[in-house]
Amino acid sequence: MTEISSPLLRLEGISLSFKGVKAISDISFDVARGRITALIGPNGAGKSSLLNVINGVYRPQAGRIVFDGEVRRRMDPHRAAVRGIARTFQNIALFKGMSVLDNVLTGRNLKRRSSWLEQALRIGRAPAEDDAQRRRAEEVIAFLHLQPWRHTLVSKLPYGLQKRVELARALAAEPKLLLLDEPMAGMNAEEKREMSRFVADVNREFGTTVVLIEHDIGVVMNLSDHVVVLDYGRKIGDGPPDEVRRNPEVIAAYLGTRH
Amino acid sequence: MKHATFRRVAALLVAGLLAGGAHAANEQYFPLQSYRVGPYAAGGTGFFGGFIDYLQYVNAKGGVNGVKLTWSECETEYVVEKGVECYERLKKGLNGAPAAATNPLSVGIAYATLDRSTADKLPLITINHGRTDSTDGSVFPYVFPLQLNPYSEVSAIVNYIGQKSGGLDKLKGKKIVTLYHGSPYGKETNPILELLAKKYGFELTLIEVPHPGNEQQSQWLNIRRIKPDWVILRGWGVMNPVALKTAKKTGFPVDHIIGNIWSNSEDDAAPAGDAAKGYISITTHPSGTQFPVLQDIKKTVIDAGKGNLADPKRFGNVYYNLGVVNGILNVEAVRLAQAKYGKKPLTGEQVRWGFEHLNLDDKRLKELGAYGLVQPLKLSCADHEGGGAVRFQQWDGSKWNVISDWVQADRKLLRPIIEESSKKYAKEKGITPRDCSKES
Amino acid sequence: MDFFLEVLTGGLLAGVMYSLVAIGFVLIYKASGVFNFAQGAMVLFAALTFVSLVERGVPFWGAFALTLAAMVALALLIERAVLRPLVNRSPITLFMATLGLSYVIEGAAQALWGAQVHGLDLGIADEPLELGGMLLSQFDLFAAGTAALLVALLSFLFNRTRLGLSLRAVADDALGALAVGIRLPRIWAVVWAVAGFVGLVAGLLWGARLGVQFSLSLVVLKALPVLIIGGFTSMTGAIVGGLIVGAGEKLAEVYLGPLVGGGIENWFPYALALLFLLVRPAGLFGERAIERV
Amino acid sequence: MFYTEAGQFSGHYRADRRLFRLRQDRYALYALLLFAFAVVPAIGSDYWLNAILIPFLVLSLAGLGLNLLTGYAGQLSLGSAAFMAVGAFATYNLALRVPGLPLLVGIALGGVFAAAASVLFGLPSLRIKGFYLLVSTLAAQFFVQWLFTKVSWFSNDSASGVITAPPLRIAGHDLSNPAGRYLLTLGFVVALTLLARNVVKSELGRNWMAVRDMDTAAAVIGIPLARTKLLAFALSGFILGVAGALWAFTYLGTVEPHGFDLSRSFQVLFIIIIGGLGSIAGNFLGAAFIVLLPIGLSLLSGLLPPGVIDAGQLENLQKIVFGLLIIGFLIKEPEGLARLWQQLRERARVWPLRY
Repeated sequence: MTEISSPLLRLEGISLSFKGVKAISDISFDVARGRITALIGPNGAGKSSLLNVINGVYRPQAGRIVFDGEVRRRMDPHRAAVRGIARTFQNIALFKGMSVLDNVLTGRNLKRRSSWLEQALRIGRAPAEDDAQRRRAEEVIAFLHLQPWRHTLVSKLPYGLQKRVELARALAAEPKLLLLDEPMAGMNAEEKREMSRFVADVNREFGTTVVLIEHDIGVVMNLSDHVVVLDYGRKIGDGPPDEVRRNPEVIAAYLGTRH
Repeated sequence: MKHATFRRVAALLVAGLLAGGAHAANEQYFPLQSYRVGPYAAGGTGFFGGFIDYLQYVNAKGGVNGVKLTWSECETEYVVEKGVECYERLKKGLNGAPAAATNPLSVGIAYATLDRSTADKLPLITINHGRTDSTDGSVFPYVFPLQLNPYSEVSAIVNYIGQKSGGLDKLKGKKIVTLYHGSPYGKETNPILELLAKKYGFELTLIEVPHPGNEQQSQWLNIRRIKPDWVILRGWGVMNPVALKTAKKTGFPVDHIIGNIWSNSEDDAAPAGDAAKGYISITTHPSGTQFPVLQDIKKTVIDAGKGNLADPKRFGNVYYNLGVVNGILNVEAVRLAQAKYGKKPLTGEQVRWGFEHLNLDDKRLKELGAYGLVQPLKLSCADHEGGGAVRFQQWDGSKWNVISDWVQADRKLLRPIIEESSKKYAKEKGITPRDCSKES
Repeated sequence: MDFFLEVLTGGLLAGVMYSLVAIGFVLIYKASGVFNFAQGAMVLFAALTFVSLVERGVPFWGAFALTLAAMVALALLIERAVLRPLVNRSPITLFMATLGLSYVIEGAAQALWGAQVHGLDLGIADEPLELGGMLLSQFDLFAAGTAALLVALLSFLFNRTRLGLSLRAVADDALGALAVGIRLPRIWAVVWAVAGFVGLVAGLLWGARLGVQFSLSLVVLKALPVLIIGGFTSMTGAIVGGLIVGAGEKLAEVYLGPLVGGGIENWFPYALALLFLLVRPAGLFGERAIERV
Repeated sequence: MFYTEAGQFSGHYRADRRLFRLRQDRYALYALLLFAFAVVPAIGSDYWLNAILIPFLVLSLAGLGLNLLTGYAGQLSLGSAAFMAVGAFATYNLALRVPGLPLLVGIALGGVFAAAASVLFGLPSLRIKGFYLLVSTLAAQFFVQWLFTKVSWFSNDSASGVITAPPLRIAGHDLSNPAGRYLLTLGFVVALTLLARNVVKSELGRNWMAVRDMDTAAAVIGIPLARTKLLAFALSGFILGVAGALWAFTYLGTVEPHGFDLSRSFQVLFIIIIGGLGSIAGNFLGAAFIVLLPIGLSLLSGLLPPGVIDAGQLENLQKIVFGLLIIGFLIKEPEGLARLWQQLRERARVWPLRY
């Protein structure tokens, strides 16, 4: 946390529309290093679209993104991953035909150095690297208490655990920036508490910067250092939780009318 | 109970797979790699129907010198690997009855079993088709493209066109289009046609129809533009009726289309309906039921309710009669070999001798009741084809009528080409050709 | 120039024949999201049943009605035995199931009616029609007319009837349609039956053109590039795609063929379709869903 | 209780990656290989070797090739036979035109050519998905067949377009007898199966499955889609190419382009559907099924009194049975015979307990 002064991520004037329909208009904000930033707002406010812009799934029509000192207009998902952005999805996007361990290992694919042929023939750098990869994957699995399900097919797991596996897969990449799209949606209070603790632990132990979307305002206020509020694709609030909570526009648009 | 039955079936299956079995009596066996379904089923049912009916007829007359003929079928669907499986399964004979010869009636299967036949010493009969250079028996001792190989076929057609034009010298400047099936089979005769075109000075255009040939608009529009005197149709399956229909559609006179040996059956012409009226094709044997041997088959087999055809209306059609002709040639070879090796079931090697010494003259054909149905045929060590003559027939809308006498191929011209090719094959495969002057 | 026009019209008319098969595809894909490879087998089944009935002395319309009944029965059976158990499975799975289905139908058709080639005469003379130095096939014109009539009929069915309304609702959003009380299985059965009817018409026309036989089921391979070009969900696309493929392959065979040795009609439509795809990944008239994550 | 697992724990990650984790499975495999390599050639009859075992092995290999592409990487293909044809014709021409080229190298290079062709026709997969990709693979199917028929150079200008096997000779040993051809085939099949098994367990295999299961998510976690897909096409093409060469030269001895037509592609697809998509063992089960079912059916009908069922009807029946089985498997057991086999093994592991 040496360069705490410069933000890890800065969005400048991002606008995005689908077939003429505006999803995001002219949004700018900073995400500070090592902090947890929450994106909140009603359904359709453009939160998920914004995450998709950040890691390059969608291409904004206007604006620019500064990530870790690098300025860019647009990004493709692969480059985003290479630069250290990992994420989870609103509707779980695990690889259903694979085990928990394999899913977590896919998250480490960028850390590979040996070629596929070395791996297939089990020669050269491959065997040692296989062990190292496995060790790191096991660490992540242990960190998120997923050991009992290591060899279970993810499609056979309950919803809450699947969410956790997705987090594990993202963590396995050792990202600088972790984007979490509603990590606690559909969970009961107990599960939410557990997941909040995991997110907080990740942030504290690895120093990972987190941007998350969440509807449960209680969770948001407890967990995040910084809150950005969107409504109809516009930013209507931006600041520490306590400040945002008092912002009248936010109260009117969001807190007043709970979705 | 259920288990016991299951086990019995399984045991039988295993026994079947391992082949062998009890020793059988005085029987000669014909393994039949037949095809009764799939795109070429029409040919298979006719051919194998005729073949089986003839074998039944011979048995009804007491077999060949008392040796009964027996057979079993194995469906190939005209698919090469199924044919190979059938070959391997059936080659050992049935219940101790030794196999006489295989008759796959499929170019692909013939090619795939060619080496195997030679290794297993089992004659491979490819009547009217097969590998042209296997005519040279010195290199291919076990392969017999009886009656007509592909080269002879086109040569005979060109000779016929020459006759029609008033002499081969009149061919000069004539335009001939060959419409061929887009497969090795279709292409095989192209070099010979080019050779003949150079020799006689006619203008040849080769046009390909892609498999299976159910769209030929562009080809026939091209033909219309060329305005040829004759079109030679080297078709296969559905390509034939479609060619005739499209010819009519584009205004080309159907009676100037000459079909080859695989475009000459009722099933090639009839589906085209009216469009086929006047269509000419070659045949190595006429269709019809008037021949004594067919009348006998009708009496002893068909009328006894034992006929192999599902549809009795097909009795006497082109494919059926080809099956009968093939039966006659196979049985005659066995008969001939028995004269040399004794009146008992023979090995494939012995039957091969019989094929190589086949000599069917008019007299013998009359005895067989097949005069006019089978062409005179004389085989030898060097010549495994024998005949090389065809007749021409014309479709009148419901049946074929023979419109010419036997037209002979220019076999002298073709022989050096065949030998060149067989020599090349012998070299590739490391075969030392037999010296035919020393064969008896 | 005349020759060019002749080839072009010949190609367009042949293209209409491809469209006929493609329309059956589109119907089924629209309503049930199934890429029905068995459409070709259905064409074969219909034609073979019809011609076998006629050969057994059943009059034309009687045979038509009986065959139609058989096609409807087949559709009901398919819905019950194949589609219903596979509901909610991936499109690839459904496609592979129709591959299996095509085997079943082909086998059954031949087991029932035998494998011989049958001639089929619809009573339309095929004397070429001379039009300003250009030869036109009467039969092809008739086929084109029939196709036009069929499309008109189907659009009426789709746009003007209650049934059509529910069909479109299902096509747009199967779940939503379910929610408003449209019974999916019934719709599927109806659509497959209609596709069976289209198959029957295609079978009669193709059968009259080629003779009724096994290779009829191969027309599906001609319909595939048509669909790709036109898009899986558009009837208009099926027609336009058919015309493009028909004209394209004939012109290519005549003008491009001689350069490479001819016989290119088997793969040319696919190459053409590929070209279209690289420009428009969902076909000319297809809808492309925005991917949501 | 031979399936005792007691005491068999993996002490190292490396041990966990082994071919089979359990000792019994490993020993069974060694026994099977020993049997296949040493016993079968000695006791197998011509018929078993020529007509059942060799085609079974070659089809298993072809299934394996397609399974990597379709079962693991999720790219549907109807052009398998085209790549088999490329392998066969390339091997033939290499043997013909490069004097002194060892047979094994020739077959492997045939596979390389097939891999190149496969990548070429796989390129559109970078832009198009699902059914639309069928077009590209079907284009390959028809184009390759046309090319080999049309350009007679590929068949050394033989009039019939049929190519015949080069001399089957390795280091002076003649392998043209049934047992030799069987061993040659078996060698390739075992080697490539081990390779494929390692690949699917490696990073690349996981990437394939990730692309198959959800390609957007795969891209987001940094899996290079284009490279991953094209490698699937390449490996699949390589294996199919080798299978094609073996089909042509150790099984049939001769082949023409028509021998690799669309129905062959379907056959290979059916093997993996019946055997199990995304399973290595499934290819062998599926191929065994496809090879044995027709033979079994026809032998069974031979047991019936003649005339009850004719050969033609039997073939139709077989078609219907195949079709029904495919539909049945897709409905009841989408993971195919491999899954059934696995269930059987699970039973054995806990035997005599029920769970």
